[in-house]
Parts: sequence; structure tokens; C-alpha cells
Amino acid sequence: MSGGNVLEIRKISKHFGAVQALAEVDFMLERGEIHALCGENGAGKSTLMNIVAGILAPSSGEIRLEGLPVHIGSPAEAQRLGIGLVHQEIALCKDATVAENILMAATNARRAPLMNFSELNRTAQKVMNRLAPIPVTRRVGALSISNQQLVEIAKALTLDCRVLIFDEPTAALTEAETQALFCIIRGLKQRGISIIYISHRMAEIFALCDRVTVFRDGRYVSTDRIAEVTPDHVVRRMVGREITQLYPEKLAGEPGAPLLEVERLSDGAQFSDVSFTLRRGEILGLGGLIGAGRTEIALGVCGLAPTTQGSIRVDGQPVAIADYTDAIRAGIVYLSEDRKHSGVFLDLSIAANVSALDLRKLTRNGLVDRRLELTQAITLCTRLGVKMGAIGDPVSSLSGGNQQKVAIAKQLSVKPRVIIMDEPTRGIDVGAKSEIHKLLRELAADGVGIIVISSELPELLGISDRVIVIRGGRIAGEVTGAMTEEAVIRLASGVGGNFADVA
Amino acid sequence: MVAPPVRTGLSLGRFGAMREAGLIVIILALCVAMSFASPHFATWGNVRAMLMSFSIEGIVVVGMTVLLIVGGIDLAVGSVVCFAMVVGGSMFLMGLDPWTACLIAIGASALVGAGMGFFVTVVGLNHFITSLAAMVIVRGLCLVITKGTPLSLFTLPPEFKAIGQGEFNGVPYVIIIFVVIVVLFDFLLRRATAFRKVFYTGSNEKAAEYSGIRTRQVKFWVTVLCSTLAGLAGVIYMSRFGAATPTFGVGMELNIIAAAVIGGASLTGGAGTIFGAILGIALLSVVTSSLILLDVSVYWQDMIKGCILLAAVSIDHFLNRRKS
Amino acid sequence: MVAPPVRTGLSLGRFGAMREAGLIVIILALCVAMSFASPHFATWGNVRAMLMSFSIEGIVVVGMTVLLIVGGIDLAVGSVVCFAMVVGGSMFLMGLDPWTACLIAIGASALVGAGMGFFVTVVGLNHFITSLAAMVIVRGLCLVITKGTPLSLFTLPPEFKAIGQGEFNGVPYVIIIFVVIVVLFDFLLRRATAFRKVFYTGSNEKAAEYSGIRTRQVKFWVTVLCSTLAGLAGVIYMSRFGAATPTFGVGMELNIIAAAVIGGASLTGGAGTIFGAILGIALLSVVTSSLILLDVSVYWQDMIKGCILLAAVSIDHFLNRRKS
Amino acid sequence: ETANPFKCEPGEKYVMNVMVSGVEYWFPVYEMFKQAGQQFGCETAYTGTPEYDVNKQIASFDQALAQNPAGILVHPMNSDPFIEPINRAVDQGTAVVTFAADSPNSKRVSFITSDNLAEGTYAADAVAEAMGGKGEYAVLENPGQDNHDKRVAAFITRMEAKWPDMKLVGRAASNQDPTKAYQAVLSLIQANPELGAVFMPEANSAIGAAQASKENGSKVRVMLADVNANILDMIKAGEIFGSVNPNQGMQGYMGFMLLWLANHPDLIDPMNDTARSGKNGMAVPFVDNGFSIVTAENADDFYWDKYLKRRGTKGIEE
Ligand SMILES: Nc1ncnc2c1ncn2[C@@H]1O[C@H](COP(=O)(O)OP(=O)(O)OP(=O)(O)O)[C@@H](O)[C@H]1O
Ligand SMILES: Nc1ncnc2c1ncn2[C@@H]1O[C@H](COP(=O)(O)OP(=O)(O)OP(=O)(O)O)[C@@H](O)[C@H]1O
Ligand SMILES: [Mg+2]
Ligand SMILES: [Mg+2]
Repeated sequence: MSGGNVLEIRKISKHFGAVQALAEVDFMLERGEIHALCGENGAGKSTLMNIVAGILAPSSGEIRLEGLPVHIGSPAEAQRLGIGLVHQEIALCKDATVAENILMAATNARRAPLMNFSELNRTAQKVMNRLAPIPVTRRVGALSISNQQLVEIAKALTLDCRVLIFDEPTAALTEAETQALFCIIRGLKQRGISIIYISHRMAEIFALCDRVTVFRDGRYVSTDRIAEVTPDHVVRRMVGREITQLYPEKLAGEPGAPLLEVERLSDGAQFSDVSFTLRRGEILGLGGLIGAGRTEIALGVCGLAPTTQGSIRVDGQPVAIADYTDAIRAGIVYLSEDRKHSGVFLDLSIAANVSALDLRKLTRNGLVDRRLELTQAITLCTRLGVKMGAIGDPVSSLSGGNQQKVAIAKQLSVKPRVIIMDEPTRGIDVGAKSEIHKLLRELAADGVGIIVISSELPELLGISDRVIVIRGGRIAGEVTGAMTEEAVIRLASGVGGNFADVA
Repeated sequence: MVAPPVRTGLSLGRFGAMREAGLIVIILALCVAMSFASPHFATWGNVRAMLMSFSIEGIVVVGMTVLLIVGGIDLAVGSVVCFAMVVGGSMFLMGLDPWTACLIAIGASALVGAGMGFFVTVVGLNHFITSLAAMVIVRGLCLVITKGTPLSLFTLPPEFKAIGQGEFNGVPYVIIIFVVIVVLFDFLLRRATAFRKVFYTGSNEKAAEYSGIRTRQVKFWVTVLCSTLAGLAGVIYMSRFGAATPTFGVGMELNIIAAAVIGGASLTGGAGTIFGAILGIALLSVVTSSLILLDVSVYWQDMIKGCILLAAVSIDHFLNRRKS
Repeated sequence: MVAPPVRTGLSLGRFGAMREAGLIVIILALCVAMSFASPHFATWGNVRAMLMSFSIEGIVVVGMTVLLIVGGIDLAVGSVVCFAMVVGGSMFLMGLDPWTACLIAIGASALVGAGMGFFVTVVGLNHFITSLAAMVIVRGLCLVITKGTPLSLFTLPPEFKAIGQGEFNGVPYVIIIFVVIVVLFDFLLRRATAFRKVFYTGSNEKAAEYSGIRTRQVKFWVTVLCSTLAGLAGVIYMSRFGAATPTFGVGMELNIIAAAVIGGASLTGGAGTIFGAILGIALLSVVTSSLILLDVSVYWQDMIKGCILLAAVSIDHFLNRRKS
Repeated sequence: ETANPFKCEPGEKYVMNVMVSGVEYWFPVYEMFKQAGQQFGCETAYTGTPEYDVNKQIASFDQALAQNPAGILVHPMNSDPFIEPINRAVDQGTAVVTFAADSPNSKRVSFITSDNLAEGTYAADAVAEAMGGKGEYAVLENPGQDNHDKRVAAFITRMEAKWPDMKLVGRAASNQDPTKAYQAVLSLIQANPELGAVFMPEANSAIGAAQASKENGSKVRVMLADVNANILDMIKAGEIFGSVNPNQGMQGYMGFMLLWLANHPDLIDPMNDTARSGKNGMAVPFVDNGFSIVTAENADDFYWDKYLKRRGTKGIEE
């Protein structure tokens, strides 16, 4: 019966201390299929994949490869067995070049005592170009997070695999890269390679995959042919309830008075001459391709990166923002796109993470009021649906999506006037996503101004009242009214009417 | 549903408590073994002697632990301890009253810390190389001030000497000062907002910056704090020994850092407790005393000491791994 | 389209070259200034003295740099250097021929490294605390073996002493050995596949592991390498000094680590070059020599030395920041 | 009439070389070395490394040598490591005399020291006599430093040989560190409540040892070697029992003489085979500069600053 199955996972369980991450889950992967794995944040998807890739050891259960039981004790063994994994969390050597990172596994397996750098660079560039033309002699540490994600993917493509696993590869990618990736994945499938694809984006799953398996709370729920189910169906299985409305209602009337006015802002390198106005009560989207400079603009506004020119007004009053503390004082907060490096404190507790942004609020007589801190953390985490052991556990014990929720909770804890969110729902499941969207809309209704930077076009259009598109560090135009994906893409890529408002 | 936090809201919460539990068990086991091996071990005199022997160093350990938590390190503590002695001593010899002299000495030590803080936060060097240079410079200053000869502070008034040598109801002032500082900083580190920022900065500097914490200021002040506490230790040593030797405290830094690391501080920042660090220095001290008490040959003392240290750290590591 | 690798395919490629450029400029500037200040500076005798003074330590620096790159640290190098001397010396005194004795000594040093590697990779302690314990234990072993008295190896055959004391066309063998080792390891570190794994492991251990690199093995062997090179340095010292003193090399570790860090090695791993580290130790040596040559008051030497060190590191940092 | 032969040529320079050059033990040695030099019209210089590191000391020795001095008075931190440098110096025509510590297998022309064995022996006698020949004592050590080890060994040997009722109850390594000495003596007192004396071969440990003793009722007599202002004050106050101090001045003065003589062998014409063998006829193998016993009565004469003031010189700075 199992003749068609490359990989069979039987009754695998895994617990971390008291937390049961997986409870006797089964999973079958057929040869040459693209198999989607779905589930809410913390459902155990990454944990299972880490077990298959030899990074974690299962508490119990069995893994069969081509019908034979195997023991996968280390990533090296997994690679020997032909199992490759694109990690959800980027794990690259920042001090090494892109080429070295892409071909690290090959380097490790090489017999030759000396490196051949020119060949290494040539080979790596070829692989890289299939995704995006990132020069492979650059140091990985100097790349933006989205480019790092591409390197992480390219790295997996060099492996000689039977089974290739993608754990949320597109969370930080825009449409163009996503499409390039899909082409590659389909090509791999043609070559008989079996693929497991994890994503929270239903559209992707339905465009790419053959079958879908759903996990809930560490348990196996179902497996279906994609052709036989609908997205709503899958979501219901994941969440256990209906998600009626994906995006909240948009702003009904006119937005309020100007709240944040940015005028001719430049940083002398990544962006220049950026002017826009954010009004009270509106959600403004920032669109663009990878590397367009949206992140840099946000950093510049918040004082997290130096600017050379331009002025910022809040409520009509000019404010001098030298560093981020000034920005926070002025009521502007920023959610970083790079969760691991600048979003959360992995070793510190969830509670401590949530309160990091504004300790003053929690301080009584110079001491942190821990009751207040806990109440605040628990309230926000419950609201965002963070799946966790205890509020005192370190953030590193959370799943990727739940870490992102903690980072968002941190932003929301301060009651700011302007929230800038860079890729806010990276890796967040459908249910929580709509919860966050609802929350943002409620904040906006309370008079908060919100800027959302998102590479996921449907989200950008779904949540924003209008979208400003950035190209090459300049404002390429604005999309309002009945916004279409096409309009944004056209502005972002520079095809068609330049600098023209597309209504 | 959510477990109540143990002792602190910090991630180290329960885990931290466990870490220390491991060390406590090891130290107690050593003490029990020693009580059987030597009749002199479990006497108040001996306990007092052991406490005395590490209580002043313990003050330095406190500062070092905070600095390690923020991700720094200070190789200059030994030199700064000596510097405070020498500055305080020479001020006194120049005619100042000893209390003022000591304040100036502590102030001078804080200045050294400020200098290091400047090079770390403004110039952008790392703590290791900055404090290494400071170690050499400050030691050099001690030589310059003393011209290589120990200052004899024999004429220090008895009420000043009392700090280092006197007792209160049988408990030496030194131990009282030490306990007060340890309890105070342990409390502050767990509870005070200002010290919470130290943890944030040490755990992930970038994320701390992105949370609006002025990490450079935090690092600066922690560097100053560490030197200031070293300076305080220096003036207490001066009161204890009634002397200021220009070679005092050479090599002290490794002992101090080792104590903090044994006690659970991480060299990469973000983790550590005062209580643990104090247990670390207590362990080192108990081992040293025990070897002398057992009259182990001097040639073997170092070796055995090292082996016990290694064993203790391994056991501690093992206990913690099992629990977590 | 793809930029040709400069000197090497090192990630640090061009940047690395620049780092070193800064140091070279600083050292040359110092030398030029010194040539004007003292007629004795630019003599072969003085240059030889300076080269001799750091060339054996330079061998230890090589091992330390590789260890720092992998994210480790070794506080025991000074003790291991001494250990190799003492083991080699006592083997020789027991009647072995000096070459065999030295091989055994180097082997014993490698064993110390293996022991540390075991505690780091299998038990899971960190390099700092493991090597600190090893430092104490190995120093203790030296005392035990020698009973505290220096071994006199006056009877070492001249052909063996020639290694440390002889010359080839006016160039001491010691310097030749040093240069060969430096060039070899610099090349290997930039080009050899095995050493690239060291960089990867130090840069991001997880990422390296995910690529199938057995990071624990890498760390183990680098730890062994560092101790082995320290052992080699030890036997060369033995040949140079014709003696084995149980207190040799106390405090050496800080100097060695400082040299590597000045040369651009990072204490958190993933960065460093042999060439840079050697420039680091050369800088330290030139400064020391210059102060002696200029007949600077001994009281002031340490202070000035520290200040020059701090200034040099700051300038170097500044130059690199501007360029990068 | 003949010209005074006891005069230096122009440019004839004599150098003193030490390790841990910043500590005061060397200063009185150099003071008299310098005085002898001035009397002969020679240049003198004080060199060395501030560190306790044989490698660095050899580097400073080599550098001094690179300037071709007429002679070097050296305190070799370890004996054998100095064989090669000393021999190189002698071969290039620079006379070398060792002081306080020797390098016996080298070609150094003379060695001048106080007798470490005598120092240890005397210290033992003084302590035992004060205790009535009966009681417990301990030693603090600095294992590995040759002259310190000799003093300790001599102290113990003497006790065993001459004072059978004196019992050695503990040995601890204090490594010249006052805090370690403090802890060690505290522990020793705990283990041996009857402890009556402790000996250490250097001055740094004594500060800690004396304090520990004082805190326990001052029953432990602290005996040491070497002095400094602080030790002297404590001796005067009775907190330290006593010290044996080498005659540093003689070490320096005679050290210079030995070097100078070795450089001028033509002044004598001894009845021996020196002319035939090419040996240096002026070579004096060994000189004992003697030592003083410092007690409360004479302590005032050993203060360096008072001495310097009295002499009106700038010490090692000239
Ligand atoms: N190291 C750990 N220690 C403790 N708990 C852990 C650890 N790693 C994962 N968990 C827990 O295991 C559960 C499953 O996590 P996993 O990362 O597999 O989720 P996921 O399905 O990949 O979620 P996401 O969509 O957010 O990535 C979570 O509840 C998480 O808190
Ligand atoms: N640390 C860095 N060092 C050097 N260049 C960088 C760095 N971070 C980003 N860049 C470059 O800056 C440009 C803008 O990058 P970034 O990806 O942040 O823009 P973005 O519009 O925010 O894109 P994204 O959609 O990925 O958020 C890119 O060319 C990128 O390679
Ligand atoms: Mg996941
Ligand atoms: Mg971005």
C-alpha cells in the first residue's frame, strides 16, 4: 500500500517539558507530490519538520523513508538520506558570503582539501539567479531580511534531495519572488522530488499544492486532495470555527486631521524626497518590491536610521527625532520586519518582552510592578491568541508565528498615536491574522494612525484605506479607491504610468 | 492556566532559581564532606574566616555580574581596586581626612569606568580590549602615584580602620557591607526598571534599541557601576589592610569573572544573577580554604582545586540540563 | 559580474585586507617615529630582539586566533606552554632523547586540548570556564612534576638547542619556524575546506549544523589544535631557554588574546585572520620595546603603553569604520 | 706619576636589568650601583620590564645589549633561560654579573647575593627563640621562584635540624598576593588554633598575613624577608615580628665593582694561568653581600623615601 509513499510518519510525539507539541501525528508524503501542511501557529508544523530533518529527536514514533524505518539523528544524516529543509527562522552565517552560504553543504561534503572560490561563486550565482540576481560575493550580514530569505531558499536548492521541505518560505517575499519560487518548485516536482510546503497563505497553497494536511494543537486532523476542498474548508479544519470575514470594514467616512506629515525625507542612500501624510484614523499601506526601500523609510521616520534631509510633523507640530526614544515620546512606534534580530528578546520571558517598549508605564517607585506587567502581558497575549506554556517562559520556546504575536503585543502595549508595522503578519495564521487586522482597525477608529508595510498584496489591499507605492527609494504613486493588485504591481515595477495617480 | 511567575518576571525566573539550587547543593555537599574531614571546618571561626576572605571580592563580583549581563566584561577590576587603594591612601597621606580621601578614590574609580564607557559606547571599541588597555593604564597609574613602593597607611584613624577590621556584635562590618550590597543589588536587578534595561540590552541589543532603550547609555552606566563598586572594594581593602600596595589585585579579574560565570552569568550577555555569582565566589573560596585546612601539599593544591572546580561546574551544568 | 575574490574568497575578503592595512600603517608610523627618536631602534640587533620576543608567542597566537574564530577561547595556553616545557624537560632528564621527549610533550599538550574539547563538546561547558579550570589544573601539574623547582636542562645536546638559539645565515631558526607556521596557517585558514568550516561554525553554529557540518567535531579539533600549537611553542621555549620553569607563561593568555583581538578577531566568533593577529602581537611588542629603548621611566611605561594600545586600537577602528 | 686607573673611558656605560622593574626592592640596589658609577665617572642606566615575565625581561636585556654597554648587572628571573642571552653578551664583549638570583651555567663573570639559606636559617632561629623553641608554625610560599623557595626550604630545614619541638603544621601558596595570604592564614589559624608563627619569603604576603593574625588576637608571629615602608611601620608597631633584608646597597655597589673589574683585567697581574688560558683574571665567582635583621629598633633606617631624601638623588630616574 505504501508503495507510493516516499516518507511515512507514524505516531510521532514530541514534548518540550510539559508542553506537548505533537501527539501521535501521522503524515504520508507521496513521490513527486507537493503536499501542503497547514495549521494554526503552534500547531506543531515546524516541530515535525525539524524532527524529519534531524534537528530535534522525537519523543516517540517512527519515520519510514521509502518504506524503510530510519533514524535521523542529525542534520548531516538527514542530508545523506536526501531530506532538505528550508527553515522558518533564517539560519545563515552572516560573516560568510552568499556563495559560501548557498554551497555550505557541498563544501562540507567536498573531498578536495582546498576551496575553489571562483567555481564556488560561479555555481552559486547560477543557483541564486533562478530566484533573484543577488550578487553572491556579498556578505550575508549586509543583505536585507527578505534577501536573506532568498539565500536560505537557494541554499536548499543545491541539495541533492528526495524530499524537500519549505517552512513558510514566502513569509517575507513579494509576488515576483514568490512566482519565481513556484516555478522552481514545480520544476523540482517534475524531476520526481517530493515537496512539503508550509504556509499560512491559502492562495499559495491552492495555486501550488496537490494535497493538504491539517494539524490542530499538535494533532493530525485530515488530509485531502486540493481539488476536493475549498480554502474555507481548510481554514475551518485548522481553526475549528468559521472565519467569516477575512478583512475588516474599511474607513467609512473621511479620515481625520493630518497626524504624521513627512516632508522631503532623504537618507542620502536608500531613499530620497519622500513626502506623505498620514491622517488620523486611517490605515496607510506602503507597497513595493523587495529592496524598494520601504523599511528604510520607516526606519528614517522613527529615528532608527539617520536621515540627511527632510522634516517630520506630528499633529502639525514639527518634531525633532534624533533617536527612537524621541519617536516613542512623539507617539510613533515601529514593528521591525526582522523578528529574530530586532523584534524579540529570545532568552527573556514573554512578559518581559511585551513590556520592553514602555517600562515607564509599569514602573512604580523605580521598580517594575510585576502584577501590572503580568496583567498587561496576559491580556495582550490572550487577545492575540499566543499559544504558550506560561507567561514566564522564554520567547524562544514559542513557534515562529507566536513569536511574531509577542512582537506585535509589544507594540500595542504602549497606546501609540502612530504605528508603523513592517510585515506585521509574517508567519501568522489565518485566524490570528484577521484578529490582528480587526485590532488595527479598532485602533484606527480610536484615532490612531497606522502605516502597514506588507509584501503580501492581498493583505496590503485588504487592510489599507490607500496604498503608497515605493520604487527605488522614491514614491512611485498612490493607489486609492477601488484598489487592484495590478495597479500596485504596475507602479512598483515601473511598467506603465510613472508617478501618476492610479485611481 | 498561566503558571504564576516564580521570583521574577524575567525569563530566568524559575530556571534561575534552579541554577542556584544546583550550586547550593554542591557547596553544601562540599561543606558536609569537609565537616567530617576536618573538625575545624564547621566552626564559627572558620565560617567567619571564609566569609571574610571573599566578602570584599564579592562586592566586585556584583558589579562584574551586572556588566556581564549587559554583554560587557571588565578586565581592569583588579587594577581599579588597587587604584582606589592608592588614590585613597595618597590623598590621606597628603593630609585629607580618610573619609573624604575615600570618596575621592571611589570617584576616581568611577571616572576610570566612565573612560572605559566612553571608549565602548562612543568610540565603539569592545569591552574586552578597552578594559585590557585600562587594566594596563590604571596599573601604570598606581605605579606612578606610589613610585613603586607600598604606601603605609599606618596612621589611619581607628574609626576608619574599623570598617575593614571592626565588628558589630561579633559580625565584621565587612560582612555586613557585603551582605547589604548583595541583597540590594540582587533586589534591584530583579525588580528595578533601570536594571531591567540591562537585561534587555544584554539579551538583544538591537531589539532593545528597537524598543526605544538607549542601549549606549545603559552600557555606559553599567561600566561605570562596575568600576565604582571595584573602587568601593578598594577603599575597604585599604581600611582592612591599612596599606596600599601598587601590585595589589593582579590577576583578580579572572577569579571574579570565573565566579560570575560559575554562578550562571553568560559571557554573551542577557543572563546572570547576583545570588548565583556570590555562590560562585563562595565555591571558589570554600575549595581554597578546604585544601589549606586539609593540609594538602602546595604542589597539589592547584591541581585539586582546578579539578573540583571543573567537577562542580559539570555537575551544576548536568543538574540544570536535566531540569530544564 | 561576480567580483573576483580579493586575495581570497574570504567573506571578509577586501574588508579583511583593509583591517590589516590600518594596523600596518600604525605599526609603520610607530617604527618611523622610533627611528628618529632613537638611533638604536633601526638596528638589526634591536629588530632581531623584537622579532625574537614575539615569534614564539606568535605560534600560540595562531592557535588562539583559530579558536577565537570558532567562537572559543583558551585561558590555559600559558599553562600549556609551561606544561610542554616541563614534560619535555623531565622526559629528557629521565633519559629520553630530546626529540622524542618533545614529541611526547607536544602529544601531552594535545591531550590537554582533547580534555578541554571533551568538556566543551560532550559535557557542554563553555570554553571560558573549561579553559580556566584547565589553566589551574595544568599549572598545578607543572608544580607537581617539578616539585616547584625549575628543571635545569643544561645537558640538552647542542643540535637540539640550535632550534631555539641557533641561526641560519644570521636569521634565528625560531623566526624561520614562526614565519613558516604563520604563512601556512594564514593560507590554510583562507583556503582550506577544513578551516572554512571553522569560520562557518563560529559565525553561526546552528546554520553550520543545518548544513551537515559536525560542529562539535570542528570545535573539538580546533581546541586540540590550539593546545598543540601551545605545546609546540613550549618545546621551542625549552630549546631556547634550556630550562623548564614551573611558573613560565603565567598571564600569557591575556597578551595572546589581546593580540588576536587587536588583529580583528571577534570574541563572539566568525571573524579573524592570522595575519592580523600577528600584526597585533607585533604592535604590542614594538610598543614595549620602544618604551624601553626611549628610556622612559619605569613608573610611566605601563601607563604610556596602555595609552598607545588604546590609541592604536581606536585609530584602527576608526580607519575601518570609515572604509566600510 | 701614573694616572688614576679607576676611571671610565668616555661612553663606558653600565646597565642594570631586572623584571617587575617598578617595585621598590631594586631601587636601593640601583642607588649604590649608580653611586659607584658616578665615582668612576661612568654612565649608568636602569632597565627592565614592568612585567613578571621572563620572555619580556630577556627582550629588554637584548635591547640593552643592542646598545653595546660595557657591562650588565642582571637579576635573571629564571636561571637557565638566561644562559643564551648572557653568553651572547659575553661573546660580544659585554661583561655580565648576576645579582640576587643566578644563572650558574652561563658565562656570567660573577654572582652577588645575600645568602638565601642563611636568611632562612636566621629567620628560623629568631622565630624559634622567641617561642621558646616550642610550638606550631606554618609557611606561605611562592612555588617556582627560586630565591623564595630557597628561603622557605632553609627555614624548614633549620627548624627540623635545630628545633625539634617546633612543628610545621601547614604550607600554603600565597603567590605574593596579600588577599591570598590573608585567606590562607585565616584558614591555617582555624585548623591550628595553637599556631604561633608564620614565615613567608617576601613582603607582599606579609600585609595580608599580619592582618589575619591581628584579627585573631595577634598570637601569630609574622616573619618575612624584604621590607617596605608598610612592613617597617608594622614592625615598629609590633604587628609584624621581623624581617630579614638583604643588603641591597652592597649588592649594587659591589655589583658595579665586579662588572668594572671584569672589564679591566689588565690592571692586575696575578700569579696564575690566566694569561695562558685567556680567562679573565679579574673574575670573582661569588660575593655575599650579607643581610640585615630588621626589628623595631632599627626599622627607621630602612625607609626608602627617607633614604632618598637624605641622599638628595632622584633614585632610579637618573
Ligand atoms: N524549544 C521549545 N521549548 C518549548 N516549547 C517549544 C519549543 N519549540 C516549540 N515549542 C512548542 O511546540 C509547539 C509547536 O511549535 P511549532 O514551532 O512546531 O509550531 P508551528 O506549527 O510551526 O507554528 P508557526 O506557524 O507559528 O510556525 C508550540 O506550542 C511551541 O510553543
Ligand atoms: N544592513 C544592510 N546593509 C546594506 N544594505 C542593506 C542592508 N539592509 C538592506 N539593504 C539594502 O537596502 C535596500 C532596501 O532594502 P529593504 O529590503 O529593506 O527594502 P524594503 O522595501 O523594505 O524591502 P522589503 O520588501 O524586503 O521589506 C536593498 O537594496 C537592500 O539590499
Ligand atoms: Mg513554524
Ligand atoms: Mg522591508
